[in-house]
Amino acid sequence: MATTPMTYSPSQGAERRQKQQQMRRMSQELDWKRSDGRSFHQCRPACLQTGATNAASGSAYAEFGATKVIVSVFGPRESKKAMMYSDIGRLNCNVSFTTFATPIRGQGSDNKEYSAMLHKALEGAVILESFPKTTVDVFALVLESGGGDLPVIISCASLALADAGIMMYDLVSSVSVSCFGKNIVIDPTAEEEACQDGSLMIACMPARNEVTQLTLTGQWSTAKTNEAMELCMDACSKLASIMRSCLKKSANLSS
Amino acid sequence: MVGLSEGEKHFIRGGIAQDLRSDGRKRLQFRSISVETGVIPQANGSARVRLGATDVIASIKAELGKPSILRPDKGKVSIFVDCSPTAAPMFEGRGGEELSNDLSVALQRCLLGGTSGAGAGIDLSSLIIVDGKVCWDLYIDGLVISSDGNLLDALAAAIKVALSNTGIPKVSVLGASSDEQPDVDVSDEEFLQFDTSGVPVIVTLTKVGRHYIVDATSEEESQMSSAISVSVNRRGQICGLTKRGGAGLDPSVVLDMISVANSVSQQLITVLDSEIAAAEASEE
Amino acid sequence: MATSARGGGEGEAAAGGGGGGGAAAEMEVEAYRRLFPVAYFERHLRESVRLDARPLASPRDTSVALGLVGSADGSALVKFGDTTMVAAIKLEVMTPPAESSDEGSVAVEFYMPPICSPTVRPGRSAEVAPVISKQLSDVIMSSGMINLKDLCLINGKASWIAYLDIYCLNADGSLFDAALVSTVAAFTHLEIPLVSVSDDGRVVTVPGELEGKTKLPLVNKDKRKLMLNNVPFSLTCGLHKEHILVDPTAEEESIIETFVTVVLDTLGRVVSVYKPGGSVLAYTSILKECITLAKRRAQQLRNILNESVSAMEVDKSS
Amino acid sequence: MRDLQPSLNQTQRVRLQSALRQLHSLPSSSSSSPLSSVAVADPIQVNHDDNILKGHGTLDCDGEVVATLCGVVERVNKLVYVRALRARYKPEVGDIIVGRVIEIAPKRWRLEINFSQVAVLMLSSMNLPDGIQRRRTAVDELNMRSIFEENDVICAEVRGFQHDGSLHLQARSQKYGKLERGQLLTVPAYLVKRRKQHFHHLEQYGVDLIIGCNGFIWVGEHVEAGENVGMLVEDQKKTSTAEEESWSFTPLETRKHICRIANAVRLLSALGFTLTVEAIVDTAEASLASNIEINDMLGAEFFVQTAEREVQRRASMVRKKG
Amino acid sequence: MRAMGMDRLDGRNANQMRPLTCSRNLLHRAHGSARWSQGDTIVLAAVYGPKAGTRKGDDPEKASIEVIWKPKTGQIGKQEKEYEMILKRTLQSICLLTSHPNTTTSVIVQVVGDDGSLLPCAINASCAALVDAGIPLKHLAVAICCGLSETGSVILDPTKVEEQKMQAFMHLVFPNSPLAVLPEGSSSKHDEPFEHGIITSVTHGAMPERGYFNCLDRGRAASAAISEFLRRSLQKDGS
Amino acid sequence: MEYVNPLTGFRIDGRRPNELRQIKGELGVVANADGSALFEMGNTRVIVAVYGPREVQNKSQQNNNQALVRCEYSMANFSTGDRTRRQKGDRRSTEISLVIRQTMEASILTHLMPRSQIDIFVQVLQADGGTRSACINAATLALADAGIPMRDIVTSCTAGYLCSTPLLDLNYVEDSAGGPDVTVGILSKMDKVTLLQMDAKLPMDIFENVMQLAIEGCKAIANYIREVLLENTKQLESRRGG
Repeated sequence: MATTPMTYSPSQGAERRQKQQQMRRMSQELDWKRSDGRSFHQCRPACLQTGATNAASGSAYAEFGATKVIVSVFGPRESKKAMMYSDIGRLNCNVSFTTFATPIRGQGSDNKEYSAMLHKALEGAVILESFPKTTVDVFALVLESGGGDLPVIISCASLALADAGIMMYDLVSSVSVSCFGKNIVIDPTAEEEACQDGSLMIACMPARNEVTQLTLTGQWSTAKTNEAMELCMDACSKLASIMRSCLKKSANLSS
Repeated sequence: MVGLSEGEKHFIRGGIAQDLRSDGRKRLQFRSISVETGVIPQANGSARVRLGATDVIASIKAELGKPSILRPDKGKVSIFVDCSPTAAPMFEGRGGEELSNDLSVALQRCLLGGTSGAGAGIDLSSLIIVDGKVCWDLYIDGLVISSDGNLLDALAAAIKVALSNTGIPKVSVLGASSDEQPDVDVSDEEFLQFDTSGVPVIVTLTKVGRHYIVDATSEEESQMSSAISVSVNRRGQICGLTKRGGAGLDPSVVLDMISVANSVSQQLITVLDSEIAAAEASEE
Repeated sequence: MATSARGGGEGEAAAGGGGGGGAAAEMEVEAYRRLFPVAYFERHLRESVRLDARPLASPRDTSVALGLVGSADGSALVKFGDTTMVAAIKLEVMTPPAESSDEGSVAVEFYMPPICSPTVRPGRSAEVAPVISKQLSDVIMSSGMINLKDLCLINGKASWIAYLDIYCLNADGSLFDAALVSTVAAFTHLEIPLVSVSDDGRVVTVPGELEGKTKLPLVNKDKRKLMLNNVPFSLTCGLHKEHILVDPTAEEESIIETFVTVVLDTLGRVVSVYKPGGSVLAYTSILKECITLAKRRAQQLRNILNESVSAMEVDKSS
Repeated sequence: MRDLQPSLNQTQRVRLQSALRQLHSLPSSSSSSPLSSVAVADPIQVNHDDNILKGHGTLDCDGEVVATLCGVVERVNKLVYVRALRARYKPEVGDIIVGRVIEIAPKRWRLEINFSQVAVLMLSSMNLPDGIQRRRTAVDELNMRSIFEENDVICAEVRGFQHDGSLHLQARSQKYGKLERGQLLTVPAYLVKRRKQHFHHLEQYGVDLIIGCNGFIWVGEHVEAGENVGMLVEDQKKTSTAEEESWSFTPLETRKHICRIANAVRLLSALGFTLTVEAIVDTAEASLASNIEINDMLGAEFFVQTAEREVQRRASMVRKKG
Repeated sequence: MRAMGMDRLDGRNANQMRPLTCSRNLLHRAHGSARWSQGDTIVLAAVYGPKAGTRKGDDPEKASIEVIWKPKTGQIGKQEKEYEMILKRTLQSICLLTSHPNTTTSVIVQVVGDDGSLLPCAINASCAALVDAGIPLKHLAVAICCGLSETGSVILDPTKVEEQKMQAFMHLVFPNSPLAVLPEGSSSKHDEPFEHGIITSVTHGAMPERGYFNCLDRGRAASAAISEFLRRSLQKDGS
Repeated sequence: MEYVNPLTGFRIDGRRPNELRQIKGELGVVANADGSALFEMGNTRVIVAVYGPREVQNKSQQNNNQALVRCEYSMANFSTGDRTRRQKGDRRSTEISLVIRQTMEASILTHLMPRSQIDIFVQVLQADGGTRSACINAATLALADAGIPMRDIVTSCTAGYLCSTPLLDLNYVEDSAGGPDVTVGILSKMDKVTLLQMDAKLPMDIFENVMQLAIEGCKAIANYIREVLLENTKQLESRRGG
């Protein structure tokens, strides 16, 4: 049934394309309005909440604008695949999208690239020595993809890890920026991402002022890179403080 | 992957700290690089690049396709990397998949620019034949024959060389009818060369202890705390960046590494240019 | 099975997360619960109370929230206690098969992503998932909740196919019941986009602002909401010894062996009586009892659903 | 080690060619002449009346003796066998080998030594750190990892095959044991000749060079036999800050020598020349003499020079003979 | 559909089943096997085991049963997965799982022909196969399919064509042996005899409550006949 | 289509019916393998790397009387004319892996290397007909390079029958002409056939001719391979010196 022959979404194609070109043209000008009325350097309101799923040892739900992500953490539990002798634990990450996450219905399969990125962003923060010979599974499900998915997943995941009581050096918070011509726009939405000239994403441990993951696409002058990085680092530390307060809240509730 | 004893690790770290690596190189010194073009005659362009025991092949194939609805004025480029089990028994079966994926993603990020196509090494609009109807699909395939570290840089170099050696058949549009697919005639004697001046190279800086090195061997890579791969074009602009390894980096260090990568990349580009010239000379 | 799969590696985690209470007594109870689940369970039943302090015949508190997935045409979030379901409907256009040229179709898929339970690992899906998918589509079809003709756009040319995807975010028992409610809720919330036919024969949406302005003929101006007739609701009862427990949790499901799922529609018809084996035999008297319980539950769910609808309308108006 | 293929320019290529040709023409000092080289399935001439013994690498194929390997036919009175060239290591009792621990099993370490199986070093055939001879206790068994752990490079002696066909090693001497503070190089085993001496302490450099018969070659800082460095590095593992670590780094001078020697080995094995301590030291000295940067030893020019030097060396040897 | 009692397309009356056949021990590799047919609906069931060990996640204290459903053509989809699950649960309820703890018994069901009442046919076949393999059972189970017409009349063992015509149809499984020891759970508090209890009930199509219970009674009545046939054929082969 | 010019009797690529394509063999193309080789037949180009004999990785497969021989065949995405992104381990490659493994096992003296494992990794760079033959020939070279004892030199070659002419060593165009093609593998010295594959109908007498032709091809290749090996051995020996 699911594979009914030749079906298409009516909202596809022409009309969306127009929207994008429009967006594109606009973004070339020096000064333009973002569709959600934010200023260039303003992040979307972040809604975070731990303990979304009680089946897991820890979990968190994050909602940044239209982007909705839920992450559960299982373990530490015995490793599925037998490993050779090692005195540190294994961190296993998996990111998947719902079929309805994207405007055009997807396959809802898991996303290898994001899984790998998530792992890279977190492995530096998790104290693997604290659960030798066992595995901690971090599973993320993107309910709705509204732009800046990966940063949200990363932040949400580190929140879930904290909720699961996994030892970490610091929370990992992550923010991305897009660049349009001269402008740098923080925390882009999906349609902004669709026509950006370049993007830069940082995942970091603010308290230690350390970058755990950093990716950059498109063309950047060194000066612009600096500016973008500062912007992200700043936003990351703000986000981290929100995450902290969220954890404190849940801690108070439980006790 | 590579198992080293504490003693060896310590020796390697020491060498890097003292700027004298196990094979006598300095921190920012590449292994001797050798380049061979046209290794895959059936492809539109191909190259083989050797860095010490690291040995990769890149091939470019161009096929006629239809541009995506969202980008009617651009051609499509896709990059795939495969790790052949010949390089290491651990790549057998699905063993190489994870690494292959990582490399593919990194290359895409570093060579294809932003979603709008800005900063792409290859000018996608040069691949278009009929707006919204016909374009070239460029398939870039990397194959790792033998691996001794620094695969990403080697692959990127191979791709750059392969592109410079690529000829795209000249296409003339016959039926210029507006609505349905126009039929085109692909010439088999006339070929268009690519403008590859903009294609960046990738320089990976591997951080070991307090210092970082270029062109790490797999033994050195096993000691890395983290690594940053920067792709830089001739004009010294950054066209992409990825980080590997868990350990965090201080932002200032990152910026420092970027600028170092930038300067090293210019040397690499000149080396490649001469190698390309030499290779083409030997081909004729 | 959920509970049994916990334990072991997760022991300390659970202990740590033991509500911070950590009183020795509490620990002993926890241990007893893990070691002798059945005894522990039956000890409760003798007091005719359940592990979560519910009376046998009362379901967990249930909540329905409509339209939380913006990227879908209709969606709903349903919670039975900790069991959480998200259902979303995306409408796509298809050319209907010749034999039913004036009908659309519904494609149901039920997912159990790894986040929903410790027993599910990425890659291979839980074996119950496809079974529940099947049950859901059976119930939707046989209840006649949706008149497929309503999904027709242009006879023989184009009709809607409703992709209904249900994700279990947290599996804590009675998955089918929760999934069914989320299905119904998602369909209630479904808003069919206004579409017209472009000159190349494709059906395209007409964005709200353009309504009226566009010269293309509007296809479904009057068919923007889906009429739901005789809506089905279900109740799963666990049979243990002579007890009947409604709406069991995952922990209970791991102990009880026999379940009866009764589905009734608005007209009070029996849409399905589903009892796949189990050590306890269902006598007519028991079945009758289950059906009565189901009726009560159906009424209750109907009210909850209506509340959620009106709640949504309130937000809209405000 | 074929990872070293310097890109030669035209003249260099020619020079290399001629050098190799000369090597080819020189009558090799060893009993074997290039004529006696065989490829797989080549017949080996023997006169059947003196009943010869068919040795390694030969096979009786309907009355005819044929080679099963590519190599050189060797005849030791009645025995006829094929000496393989490129192949995995063939252990012989008493060989000094260098190996890497890959697994710790009950009462034994299992080592990779470039043989068709892993070699076994029993806890019992190994001197304990305290150097006292006594029965191994359960405690010793638990502490095995403190003697050798996974990936450690150690030097030992081939003890022989056990009835179960597994290869056993022994390290009952001060000179055997863990190797640290240096680098391990792997070369084709056939380039190493069995000799009296495989441990070489190059005083002039303060470098230890251990040429394992299995083609594993160790170049490292010199340590007096029995002086236990083991502990030294054990500490490093704990040392937290990079500063503390850097104190214990190999002094730059020694490191330079180590790298030079190492590159000499790399170079010779790339050229396919026999790896004797003399050849290695010569090469290193030559590079110093014509002050060539350590890294440039692997470059094209020195590559060719070394080849040419080898020609002269052998030529002179022949002259001495004749 | 004509009023009940009247003849059906294939000339049967409402209460009549298609001719039953059951043959056992046809496969030599399998530890037990049986072929069960009701008219053109034919199912071949093979039993392997008990073999040591249970699948991860199953309770090692008990024997576990795995069912593999092979459709006549094509690969298995959701429908087959559901059949497997129902079959598994049903067979578990009749086997003495405690007698061979930590073992797995696999039942492979091959559909040879499908002309309605497929699931009941498969259940009967597997039940016979289990007996053939000498797997200890609490009691036998007999399955039957009942159809309910718009008019409320009940027919037994409908063909595929009839199934489509029906307002609703259901697969019912009953225990057959009053001689069997009463398993715990069916305590005497119920004033109904043991074999009146239902092991499995799977329904398709909406129907009035009354209609469902009608079908139960009719099915129950018919099940006696089937179990009689089953017992006879088992004894026959046994001797 | 005419695969053989009726007048000149030449084939499309200008070869005579009983003529091999240009063949080239090269040893030691992969740095850290125990043995490796590149083999070319015209445009068909394959690399083979041999690892071992080494400790058996999966203990359960260990055999105490002989070596375990394994083979994996993979095609580069760019190896075929039209680029296809193929999944690993599809039916075809599994089949070829098996063919190569069995053919090589027939020659390797496995009983001399008990409790060990030999991996043969085949990587096709360009496929232009006769890939399996090329792979087998390359494998022989690589195994010899790894110093693994063998009964004999195994070589393989194909022959086909088009335009009522037996043709040696078909290229892709001829191969895809749909005519019968016979793949033969022989132990050259012992003159034994170890591999014989044909998927088509052929009259017995013609089949014999075609097969004979293929065998001739194998022998020619065997001679070449032997030369390559001997030359290489002499080189190594003379370089190694006394």
